[in-house]
Amino acid sequence: MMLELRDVSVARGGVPVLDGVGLVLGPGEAMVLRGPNGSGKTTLLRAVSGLQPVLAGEVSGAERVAYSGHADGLKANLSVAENLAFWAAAFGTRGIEAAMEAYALAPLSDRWAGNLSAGQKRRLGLARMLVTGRPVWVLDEPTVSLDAASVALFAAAVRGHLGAGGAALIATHIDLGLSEARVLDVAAHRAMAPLPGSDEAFL
Amino acid sequence: MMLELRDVSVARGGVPVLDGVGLVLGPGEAMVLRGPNGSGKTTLLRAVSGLQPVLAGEVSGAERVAYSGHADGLKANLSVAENLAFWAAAFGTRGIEAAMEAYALAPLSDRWAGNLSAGQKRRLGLARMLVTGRPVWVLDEPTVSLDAASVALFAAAVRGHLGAGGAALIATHIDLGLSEARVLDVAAHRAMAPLPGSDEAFL
Amino acid sequence: MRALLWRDLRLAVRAGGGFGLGLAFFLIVTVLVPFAVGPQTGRLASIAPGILWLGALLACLLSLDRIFALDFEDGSLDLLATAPLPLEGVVAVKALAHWFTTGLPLVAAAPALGVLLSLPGPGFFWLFLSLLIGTPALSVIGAFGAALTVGLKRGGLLMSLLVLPLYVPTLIFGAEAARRGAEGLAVETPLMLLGGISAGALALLPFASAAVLRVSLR
Amino acid sequence: MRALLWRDLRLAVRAGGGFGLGLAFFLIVTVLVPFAVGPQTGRLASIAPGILWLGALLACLLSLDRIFALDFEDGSLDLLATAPLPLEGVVAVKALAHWFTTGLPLVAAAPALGVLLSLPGPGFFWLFLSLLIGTPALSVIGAFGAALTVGLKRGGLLMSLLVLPLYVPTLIFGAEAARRGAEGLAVETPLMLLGGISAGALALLPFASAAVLRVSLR
Amino acid sequence: MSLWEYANPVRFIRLTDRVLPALSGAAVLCLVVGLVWGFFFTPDDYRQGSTVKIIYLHVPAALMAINAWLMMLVASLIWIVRRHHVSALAARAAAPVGATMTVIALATGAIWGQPMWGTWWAWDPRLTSFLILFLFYLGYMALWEAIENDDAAADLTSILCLVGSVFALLSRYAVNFWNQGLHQGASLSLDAEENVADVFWLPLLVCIAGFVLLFVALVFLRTQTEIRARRMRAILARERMA
Amino acid sequence: MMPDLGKYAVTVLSAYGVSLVLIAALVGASLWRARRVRAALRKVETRRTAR
Ligand code: HEM
Ligand SMILES: Nc1ncnc2c1ncn2[C@@H]1O[C@H](COP(=O)(O)OP(=O)(O)OP(=O)(O)O)[C@@H](O)[C@H]1O
Ligand SMILES: Nc1ncnc2c1ncn2[C@@H]1O[C@H](COP(=O)(O)OP(=O)(O)OP(=O)(O)O)[C@@H](O)[C@H]1O
Ligand SMILES: [Mg+2]
Ligand SMILES: [Mg+2]
Repeated sequence: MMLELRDVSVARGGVPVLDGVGLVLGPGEAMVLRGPNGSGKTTLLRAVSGLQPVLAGEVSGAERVAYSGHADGLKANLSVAENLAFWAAAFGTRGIEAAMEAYALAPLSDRWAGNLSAGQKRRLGLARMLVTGRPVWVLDEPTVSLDAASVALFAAAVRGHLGAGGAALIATHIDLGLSEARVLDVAAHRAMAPLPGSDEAFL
Repeated sequence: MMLELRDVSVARGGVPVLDGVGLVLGPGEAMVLRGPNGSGKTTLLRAVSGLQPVLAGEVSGAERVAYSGHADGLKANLSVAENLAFWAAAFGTRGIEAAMEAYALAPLSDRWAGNLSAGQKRRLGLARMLVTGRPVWVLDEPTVSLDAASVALFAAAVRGHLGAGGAALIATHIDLGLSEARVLDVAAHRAMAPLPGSDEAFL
Repeated sequence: MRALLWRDLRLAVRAGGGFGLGLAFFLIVTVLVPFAVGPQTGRLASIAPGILWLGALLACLLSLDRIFALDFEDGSLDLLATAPLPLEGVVAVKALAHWFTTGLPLVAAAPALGVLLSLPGPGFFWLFLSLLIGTPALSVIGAFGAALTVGLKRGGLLMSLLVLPLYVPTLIFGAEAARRGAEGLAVETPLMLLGGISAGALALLPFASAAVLRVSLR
Repeated sequence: MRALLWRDLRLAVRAGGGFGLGLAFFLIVTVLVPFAVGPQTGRLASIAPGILWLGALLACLLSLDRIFALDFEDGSLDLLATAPLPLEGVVAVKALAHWFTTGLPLVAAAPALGVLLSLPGPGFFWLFLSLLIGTPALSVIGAFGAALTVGLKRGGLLMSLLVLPLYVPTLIFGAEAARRGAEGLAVETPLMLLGGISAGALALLPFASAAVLRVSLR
Repeated sequence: MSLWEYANPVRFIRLTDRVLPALSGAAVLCLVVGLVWGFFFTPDDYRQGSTVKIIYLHVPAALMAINAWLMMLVASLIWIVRRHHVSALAARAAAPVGATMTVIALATGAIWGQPMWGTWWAWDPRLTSFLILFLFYLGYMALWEAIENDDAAADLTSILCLVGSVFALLSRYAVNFWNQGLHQGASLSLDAEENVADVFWLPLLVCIAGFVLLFVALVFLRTQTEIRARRMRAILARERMA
Repeated sequence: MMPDLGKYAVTVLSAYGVSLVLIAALVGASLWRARRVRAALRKVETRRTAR
């Protein structure tokens, strides 16, 4: 078991958005989060990664998570290779060639990250996951701005990761071509009743 | 004829990216730009909107264009309604209700734009097009982060715009559900030969 | 145009009270000066007009920092440039909003801070007047600098660097007027020159700033 | 950790020369002072150590502005917080990088600028030494302020407001040491107190800053 | 029932509602008695003339300026350690009161200084450290205003309060080191020879009591307001969710 | 009735004036905001219980 959520509730801006979310991801498993805009996917993923506390319930495995959000965390003034090398060092791994390869970044390697097109930036952001060395990938709308070829690269990278015993939790609105992934619709967990939130005392 | 490009070449960061692009959009017509990441769609759209000069060729109708790029131009500290009202005032139109309606923003109207989810922000950015009153919409990957319902709202808004005699030029990687739109693949116009660019004098 | 002014004022007031912050910075710099140069009243009095002018200038400069940068980052500037507003007008309105939210409060507060630095009696009026005439120039010159550095990461400091030399004439005449006033000398000449600089900057710089903005947006 | 230091140094050097900008700001402020307070040598000499300290402090403050903000905006801070680096270490390293790129050049340049303000002969060494001891404290205190305001729009000025009062003790002891040095008096006590502040701030503030960052990222 | 029990917002409001009328009545009574006594029925000082009458405002305001910060410090600690919302909100509520007291102390001091020292302002250590305290109040309030999320704001401001207290203390010593003062020593100590004479002393005590009561009453009232505002935000947020 | 303040009349009176105005402003602002928030909360609560 790589990641487990037991009866998790999360809030954003003081408002509970999701309630009673439970899921288990074993090695080699992927799960896709679905749900309309504003339903709380981003919030859940941030909580899973330990960036924000959960209101209730438990997350185990947060320390195994590599997170990738709506923003890519790129430095406009570093080259593509430098950006990737930094994250490799920060996560204590080495070797960025495989990651550059996987997302066809080699031709861009000397370009400054700030001078990439939207989709190229995204590819670089995704390549970062490969150098973290973390077994659980948590991805928030990873394929935004990607063309079909890049989506295929992404699907291949995820498959490779799963094949190597990793796990992935992916929020998305579009089809990723990952037929083996289970689907969790967060709309079913929409928080209705007042929860023991941070402002519970005031209700 | 609302927008016409004749043999347009554009460059980004001093490097020519597209060459010999021609297109004509009449009232009620929509065109979808396709092409892999980094092929120059954003660059072309910025040139069409008059934000950057073309290297060669001619654009007519730039003054009729309302542009929406990768960034939404929202102020985090203004409410949804205030953001929209500002753009209406800047473009000299009035009445934001129709736009709020079209993108189901009414329930969010008092929220600060900074506190919206990614898809909600995008919806607000798209609603801005409706208050510009401009006949030609130039949209760069408009449906990024949108869920299926919102994509349908978007398609309906575009149809409405076309039906009212407008035109639209849309760069996208995914299917928008606009079957009537013509498609232009910019990959076919990739700039190969060195063009008479700004650094021509040095070649 | 009016909508833009309103929006900028509203943003300044809302964004964590951006409104009073220039003022607070001015206050703090003034307070720090005696800690730095020592508490002797005579010494403080002799440098008071100059330091107050310098403090006002720095407060102006810092708050100017992101006059266009925020709009650039979130894409609003692209959209404003394609809106049916003349870019010259946009620049002028943004400079005006900046003056309302920063320059004007500074002018009003300067006499009160003069007390802290033992500014001599007659100096108060002239300090006030010279700041009132000079700060609009600071805002438009600053808007020009902000336009030059829009889109550069860490543009803030670079902007300071570009703008400070441009501020020199304003500072010289403004501080000279305040100093002469404090010492009871004639102030007409520097005040008139200061007025000339303000008028000239207001009339011409918006055009330069708009041209620069167009290039930065490409 | 080392990678982070390298990255920050490299970014500082690259980003439109962020490296030299603090220095340039320092230079310009120093140059503006005579314009503001008038050119009399005696008056300038008497305020020189204080003004140089104040200038260094402001240069430090301004360049500190976006120490975390840039990383927050582009999402790096989220990623750093999930990386296997202790956040306290991240804060300390970032403050260190800031000191290398801003504090150290300021220290080196201050004596040269002393000449411009006719700093008396013995003052040079003590100015240098007091800045060398004091600027690390400025960097860590500033990092704390930057952590408090990360994620706030227009955080820059608010940060100044929060940080400047915290700078008071450092400034007083630092400027006092430099002033006494320039006047040929004993400097041991203020220098030792300054050292104490620096050491204390270095030892404790990174923990406060990391706690604050964790809250801001939520 | 332990003291922590009152940290429940509802119970806090109920309790303070009960004591507020008496408290504000006592505050007004003390203030009126003390100030009228001091202003109309005390003699002039042989050196300072009628300006001694300023002491009835100046000293209580100065004391409350410091005590308000101490109260905020304690409340911040309680928030950090026990996470009682009321204490965070009480700290927030006290800040403007403390800041106003600081301004009163500064203003009356400045007005007093004009005839006594011949200047509105001197960089005396006591005066200077008050100015710094005022800056801390400003920063603290500005930070509260700038952050939207209430809990995050409480966390950040309480850490600022802690760190700020340390630096305020440091500043106090630094300022002492930097400049010798003109200001009166503490003459409220009971043993000193040059104690303020009883004629000034008694009304001053009444005024101090009045300021303390006023402070407590205002903090109670403002904390109630903050609680209500917070409750309203919470309810509205829920409604938005539904 | 008015005590003789001598040459310091302006000083003393302005000190009292400034302080009392500041206190009044503080108390007034606190009461005003208290009343406003209380009313707003009541409105919200009645709306909530009405449903
Ligand atoms: C503007 C600035 C001033 C500030 C911030 C200030 C601050 C203070 C403070 C904090 C105290 C209470 C100290 C204590 O009780 O230990 C105090 C007391 C006092 N102040 Fe001031 N003061 C100022 C100006 C003045 C001036 C100009 C005078 C008169 C000449 C004055 C006369 C007194 C007296 C007589 C006391 C009572 C002494 C005592 O409590 O033992 N103050 N002031
Ligand atoms: N910073 C914030 N402060 C307060 N509320 C927020 C903030 N960000 C998002 N929200 C709100 O919290 C809810 C959940 O947002 P979240 O970003 O988790 O949605 P999401 O499922 O990721 O949506 P999307 O598909 O649009 O990205 C939404 O209703 C949103 O409006
Ligand atoms: N600021 C810039 N400076 C220099 N080159 C740039 C800059 N932005 C983009 N480029 C380069 O210009 C080319 C065209 O980029 P453009 O953004 O137009 O592509 P795009 O078709 O919009 O791609 P995407 O689908 O990824 O958004 C790319 O090769 C890109 O790397
Ligand atoms: Mg999301
Ligand atoms: Mg693009």
